[in-house]
Amino acid sequence: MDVSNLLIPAVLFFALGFLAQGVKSDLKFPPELAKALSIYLLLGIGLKGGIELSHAHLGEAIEAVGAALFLGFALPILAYAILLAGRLDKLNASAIAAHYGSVSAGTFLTAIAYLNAQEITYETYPVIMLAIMESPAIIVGLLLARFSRGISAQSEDDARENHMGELLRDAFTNGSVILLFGGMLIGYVVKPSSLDTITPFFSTLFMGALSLFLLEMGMEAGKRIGEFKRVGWFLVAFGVLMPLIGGTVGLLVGHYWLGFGEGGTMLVAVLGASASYIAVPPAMRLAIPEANPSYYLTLSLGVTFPFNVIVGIPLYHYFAARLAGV
Amino acid sequence: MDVSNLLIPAVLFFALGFLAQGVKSDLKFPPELAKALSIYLLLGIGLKGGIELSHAHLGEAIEAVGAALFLGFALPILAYAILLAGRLDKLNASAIAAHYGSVSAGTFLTAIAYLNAQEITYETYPVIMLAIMESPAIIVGLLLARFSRGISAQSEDDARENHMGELLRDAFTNGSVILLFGGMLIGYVVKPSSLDTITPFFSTLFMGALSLFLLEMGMEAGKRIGEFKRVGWFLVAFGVLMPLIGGTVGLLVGHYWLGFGEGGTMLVAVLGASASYIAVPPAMRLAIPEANPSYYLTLSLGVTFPFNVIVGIPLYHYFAARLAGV
Amino acid sequence: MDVSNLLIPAVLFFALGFLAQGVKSDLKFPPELAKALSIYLLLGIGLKGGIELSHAHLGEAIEAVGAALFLGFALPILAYAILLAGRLDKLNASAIAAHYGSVSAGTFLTAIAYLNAQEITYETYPVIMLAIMESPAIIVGLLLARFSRGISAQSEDDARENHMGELLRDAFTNGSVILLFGGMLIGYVVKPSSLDTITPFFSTLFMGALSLFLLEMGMEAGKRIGEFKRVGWFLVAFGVLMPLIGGTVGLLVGHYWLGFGEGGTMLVAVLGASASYIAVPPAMRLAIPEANPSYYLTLSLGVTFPFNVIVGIPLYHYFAARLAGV
Amino acid sequence: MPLLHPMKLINIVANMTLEERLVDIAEAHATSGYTILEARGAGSAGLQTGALEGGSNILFMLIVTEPKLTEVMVDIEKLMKRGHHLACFVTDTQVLRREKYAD
Amino acid sequence: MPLLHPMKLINIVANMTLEERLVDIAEAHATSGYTILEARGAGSAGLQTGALEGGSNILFMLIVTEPKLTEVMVDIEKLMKRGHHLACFVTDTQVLRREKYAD
Amino acid sequence: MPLLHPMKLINIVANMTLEERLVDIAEAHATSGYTILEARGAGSAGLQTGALEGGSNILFMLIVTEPKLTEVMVDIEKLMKRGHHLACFVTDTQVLRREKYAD
Ligand SMILES: Nc1ncnc2c1ncn2[C@@H]1O[C@H](COP(=O)(O)O)[C@@H](O)[C@H]1O
Ligand SMILES: Nc1ncnc2c1ncn2[C@@H]1O[C@H](COP(=O)(O)O)[C@@H](O)[C@H]1O
Ligand SMILES: Nc1ncnc2c1ncn2[C@@H]1O[C@H](COP(=O)(O)O)[C@@H](O)[C@H]1O
Ligand code: NA
Ligand code: NA
Ligand code: NA
Repeated sequence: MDVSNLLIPAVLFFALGFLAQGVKSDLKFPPELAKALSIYLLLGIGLKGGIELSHAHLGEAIEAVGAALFLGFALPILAYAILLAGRLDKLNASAIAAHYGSVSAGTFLTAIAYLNAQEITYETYPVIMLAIMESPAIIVGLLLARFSRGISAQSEDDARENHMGELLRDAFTNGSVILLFGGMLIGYVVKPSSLDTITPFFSTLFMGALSLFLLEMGMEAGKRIGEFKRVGWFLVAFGVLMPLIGGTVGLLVGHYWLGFGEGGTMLVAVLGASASYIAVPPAMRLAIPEANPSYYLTLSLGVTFPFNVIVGIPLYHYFAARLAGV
Repeated sequence: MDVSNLLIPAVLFFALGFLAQGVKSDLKFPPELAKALSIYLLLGIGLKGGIELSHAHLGEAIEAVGAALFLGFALPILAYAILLAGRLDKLNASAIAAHYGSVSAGTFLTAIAYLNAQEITYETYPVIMLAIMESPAIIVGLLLARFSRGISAQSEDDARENHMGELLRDAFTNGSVILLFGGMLIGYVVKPSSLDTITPFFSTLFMGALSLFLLEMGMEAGKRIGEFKRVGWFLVAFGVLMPLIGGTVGLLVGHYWLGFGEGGTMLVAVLGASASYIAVPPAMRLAIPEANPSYYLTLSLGVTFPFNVIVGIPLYHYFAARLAGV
Repeated sequence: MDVSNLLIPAVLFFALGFLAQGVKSDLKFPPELAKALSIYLLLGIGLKGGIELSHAHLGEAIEAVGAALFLGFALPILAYAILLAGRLDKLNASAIAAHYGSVSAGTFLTAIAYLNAQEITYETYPVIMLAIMESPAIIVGLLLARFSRGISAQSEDDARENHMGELLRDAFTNGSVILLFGGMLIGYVVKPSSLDTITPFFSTLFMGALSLFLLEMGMEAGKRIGEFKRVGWFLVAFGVLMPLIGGTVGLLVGHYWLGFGEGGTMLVAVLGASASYIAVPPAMRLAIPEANPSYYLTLSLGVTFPFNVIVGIPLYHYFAARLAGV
Repeated sequence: MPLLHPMKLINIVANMTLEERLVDIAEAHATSGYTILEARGAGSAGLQTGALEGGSNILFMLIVTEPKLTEVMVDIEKLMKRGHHLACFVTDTQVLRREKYAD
Repeated sequence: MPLLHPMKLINIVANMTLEERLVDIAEAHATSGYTILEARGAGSAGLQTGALEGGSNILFMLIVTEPKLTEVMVDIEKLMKRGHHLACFVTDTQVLRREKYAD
Repeated sequence: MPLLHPMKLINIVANMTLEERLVDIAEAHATSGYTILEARGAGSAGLQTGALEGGSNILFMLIVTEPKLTEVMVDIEKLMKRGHHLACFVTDTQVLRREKYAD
């Protein structure tokens, strides 16, 4: 594990934002800029995924989708069990669990930048898996919450909130899902010469825009440190433990199930290890309003995200390389 | 008319936004992003127009400007007559008419993307015509409204609002006009080597930024469907009929008057067919406050824009090709 | 001094914004767009500076830093003396002085665009000097204000505001300083192949993004003309005089001390002549709340900025060329 | 002076995901309109910096007549009972043109 | 406690194109200042999503003394008479530092 | 109707650089939260167009009980004494769920 591998723009911009917050800089980002950048990045990943998909081998793609569904359903259940074991109440556990079954596009893209910088090749299926993994974890979260509330709670008032069809629709029409799948579809159906007209915008600029986004997310992560006391140390510890567990599951799935090499296995580990802070929080706001958003945002953004970017990525890479026998 | 021609990013992004709204996705765009993109796009068109103008043949350019003025003055009068025939009150008719005499940059650019995708060449004068057509329609709208109000209404209070000089100044210092003409002037006077420094920003990125803008406009269009009942079915029908009329006039002007080929004629048809939703609504807010903004925004953005993008463009292209004997 | 040299995008976009305001156009920029662009530009300059630094000759770099510190400390003291001579109160004088010891990135970049357009080469050290010059002037401003207030004013309430350590920390953790130095550090430590991934975003687009920013700043400058009466004609005159003095000092430092050629000497003159409107105003808001922000914003943005862009840059260039014997 | 008429101004600060629900409530009670502003802040649901959708607030403003106030409060109370985090505060106000605001 | 002084807070929600007119009104009555916030919403003029200038609102806030309230209301009423779509509501408020606000 | 409880709404319009100070004041008095909106405007400190940090306002809103109002006003008054340019106005309001707001 050579630390100098972390000297890539994505990681350094993140660290800069984090440090700026640490030294109480008055640096401020317009709130809308982060939102604009996340729309751009999700579309860009989607497009990239769609282009990859159009070159993909069908059997392998289905296999990867299967593995993504497995991770998306299994990891939140695992997370839920751990949280309950730690005596967290069921509704907060459900909401947090959903975040860990989903993925962080920022972390994933940092991992891609990390691999690119070292000129390590990787399978392209993980990009597709990323898009797939947005929804299942949300659904599991909903189901866990429904189960937690018990049937008694289903008063009439809750009709809309608890109508399963409505909730499933929400999981699939989530803004992030629309951007990722919409982008994927466009990347898939548009012929290459037409796509070329938008490549400079969505692809050539991508890594630079990601850097700016990560600078901002570094600041966001830094701001959450002040909330650690509020969420309690058990949860903070969970925010470090869970990515290690998810990463391990991801490593195993990437290597043994999907037969990926060093790069691809590491990316699957990152999918397993990372927690959503764009798509899932709004979904949980609506689906599990009883849970405290401060818990899940602090964990995914303030603990797991920086942990993965600084410690996790080189760690998963180290083990992926060992598994691959590099 | 091969529908697969519509599988270009511009159209698909628009459709994605429209559909996202249709499935009630919670996808949200920061309001300021749309405004930033429209500033960028107007400047970009202006610059492109200015560069074209510096290569243009003077006589042909003057001819095109003349045709643009004709369209800009004639179409709103036609629209006004139709609306009055449908028993709409005069002030709302004036305001709506102004929108149809002006143009939609988004629709025009989608048409350009459509032509590029099929590698159909086109005359560059329509870009200049686009800039010219912003102001005349606004002026016609003002005149129609003034005429509708009658002299009795000219109370002292209305001094500022109705002072003709003031109103004309507004038509020519409209933000969109400043961006289009300012960009045009800069594109015209700056020498190519200097322009090259800003080309990556204003030109290479252009089609990608347009896609993002159209995604957002698709959502905006989708949101207006809920207002159809409010504006009434006569107006909704007008929103489909008027582009057909304007498109036909544009086809005739492009082919017979300007002698353009397949591509150029189609673009003039699009200029005739499209209705403004960026420049004219704010102008009408100030000049004809009595009109209901819900009417003109719903028509131009919710009816005519999607109609042109999905149905109009291939239609105008089909006829332009027939006229050109292709 | 050939005026046609001013026909470059940066200057023309600025002029367009200024004129739009002059003709009372309703052109509006989303406020957040300016802030986003200034973050982008500061990071971009920082990165460029860091890359230059990694190729720089250590001795020369230290020399340039020394000169920057000299300018940053000396110019505000000079400005303060002039303002007091003009009978301005001490606290306003301190706050305004700080602005003139610091620099305007927008003016500096316009000067770079001006040199590029004429294919005049320049030393790269001024970019580093630009970053250095943000902080000293803020510190001088603080010290002058502290001195102006006298010891009597140090009530208990003022503890936080006047604690010197706190104020120095503020000067070095100022948002602009973080972006410039953070960018510089990243540009310095990241290896070129990794930097290449973000080059299209931060470097290829740079001049275009600058143009958009200057369009907006032109409007901002135009809006301040209405405040001239409020700040008084002595201060307006100071806003023209001080850049001439700072520019002269800069010319001398660039030519005699640093031994720069035509381009580099002119850039040092611009550093001396320009006044901050991004970094220093917020710093003064906190450090010298008693001063009137209307004074310093009107001067730096409404007087000195347009003066430098239109008159100053060609003027400093003329003298730099004479000094260099070109 | 043009006449001013007493009305109630309802203010709700909530996460932006709640926007559609609040608009639905306004429409269900046929108010004449509503106003929304982007907001940030902090509260029992933690820090809302505005950078991410899950951590962004809106300020939702609704001008209603006294009888409608009661109806709307019942619906807001329901949202809160379900667990939604929001701050709701009502202020007396006076409007120009009473007829603009539905009864 | 520092003294608080009764004043009137005028709130106007209107399309952003009206901004210059509202600023002119504030300046014509020599108020000590004004505050503007970007807004969205819906009303008799339809949906104002904020994405386009023609469909974007502002919330214009003006703190005035009781006598100035009357003058400003007359001007706002004129705007409305001309047909402009806007919501105007006035609230009692209390300011710190009475002297900041022009009589 | 769900019960509404009288509280005080403090509004402060100030340059955005003051945000941290205002948040510190809210936290020092253990309020249940605070709300911030981006604003523009003009006042004794000149034009605040919102384009640059030195010329951008925020509207800071704080709901407090009557006793806390006094404490907070003292702190705001201190800021003003130091020279900071800001407008502070307090409005009577009524909240849903009294228990949300710290005493
Ligand atoms: N005392 C308060 N004053 C002003 N705003 C508040 C207050 N308490 C809560 N809020 C706002 O209401 C939002 C939701 O509050 P909460 O339900 O406590 O999370 C917060 O994010 C704040 O923006
Ligand atoms: N009842 C209401 N409550 C809050 N805001 C309103 C209300 N009615 C209108 N508005 C706002 O005022 C703007 C102009 O209203 P209108 O003149 O009805 O179009 C709307 O776009 C809304 O933002
Ligand atoms: N009379 C007023 N009405 C509304 N807002 C005001 C008023 N006076 C000042 N403000 C706001 O408060 C900010 C600070 O005021 P000032 O301290 O006078 O510079 C200004 O930028 C305005 O946004
Ligand atoms: Na995960
Ligand atoms: Na037209
Ligand atoms: Na200087």
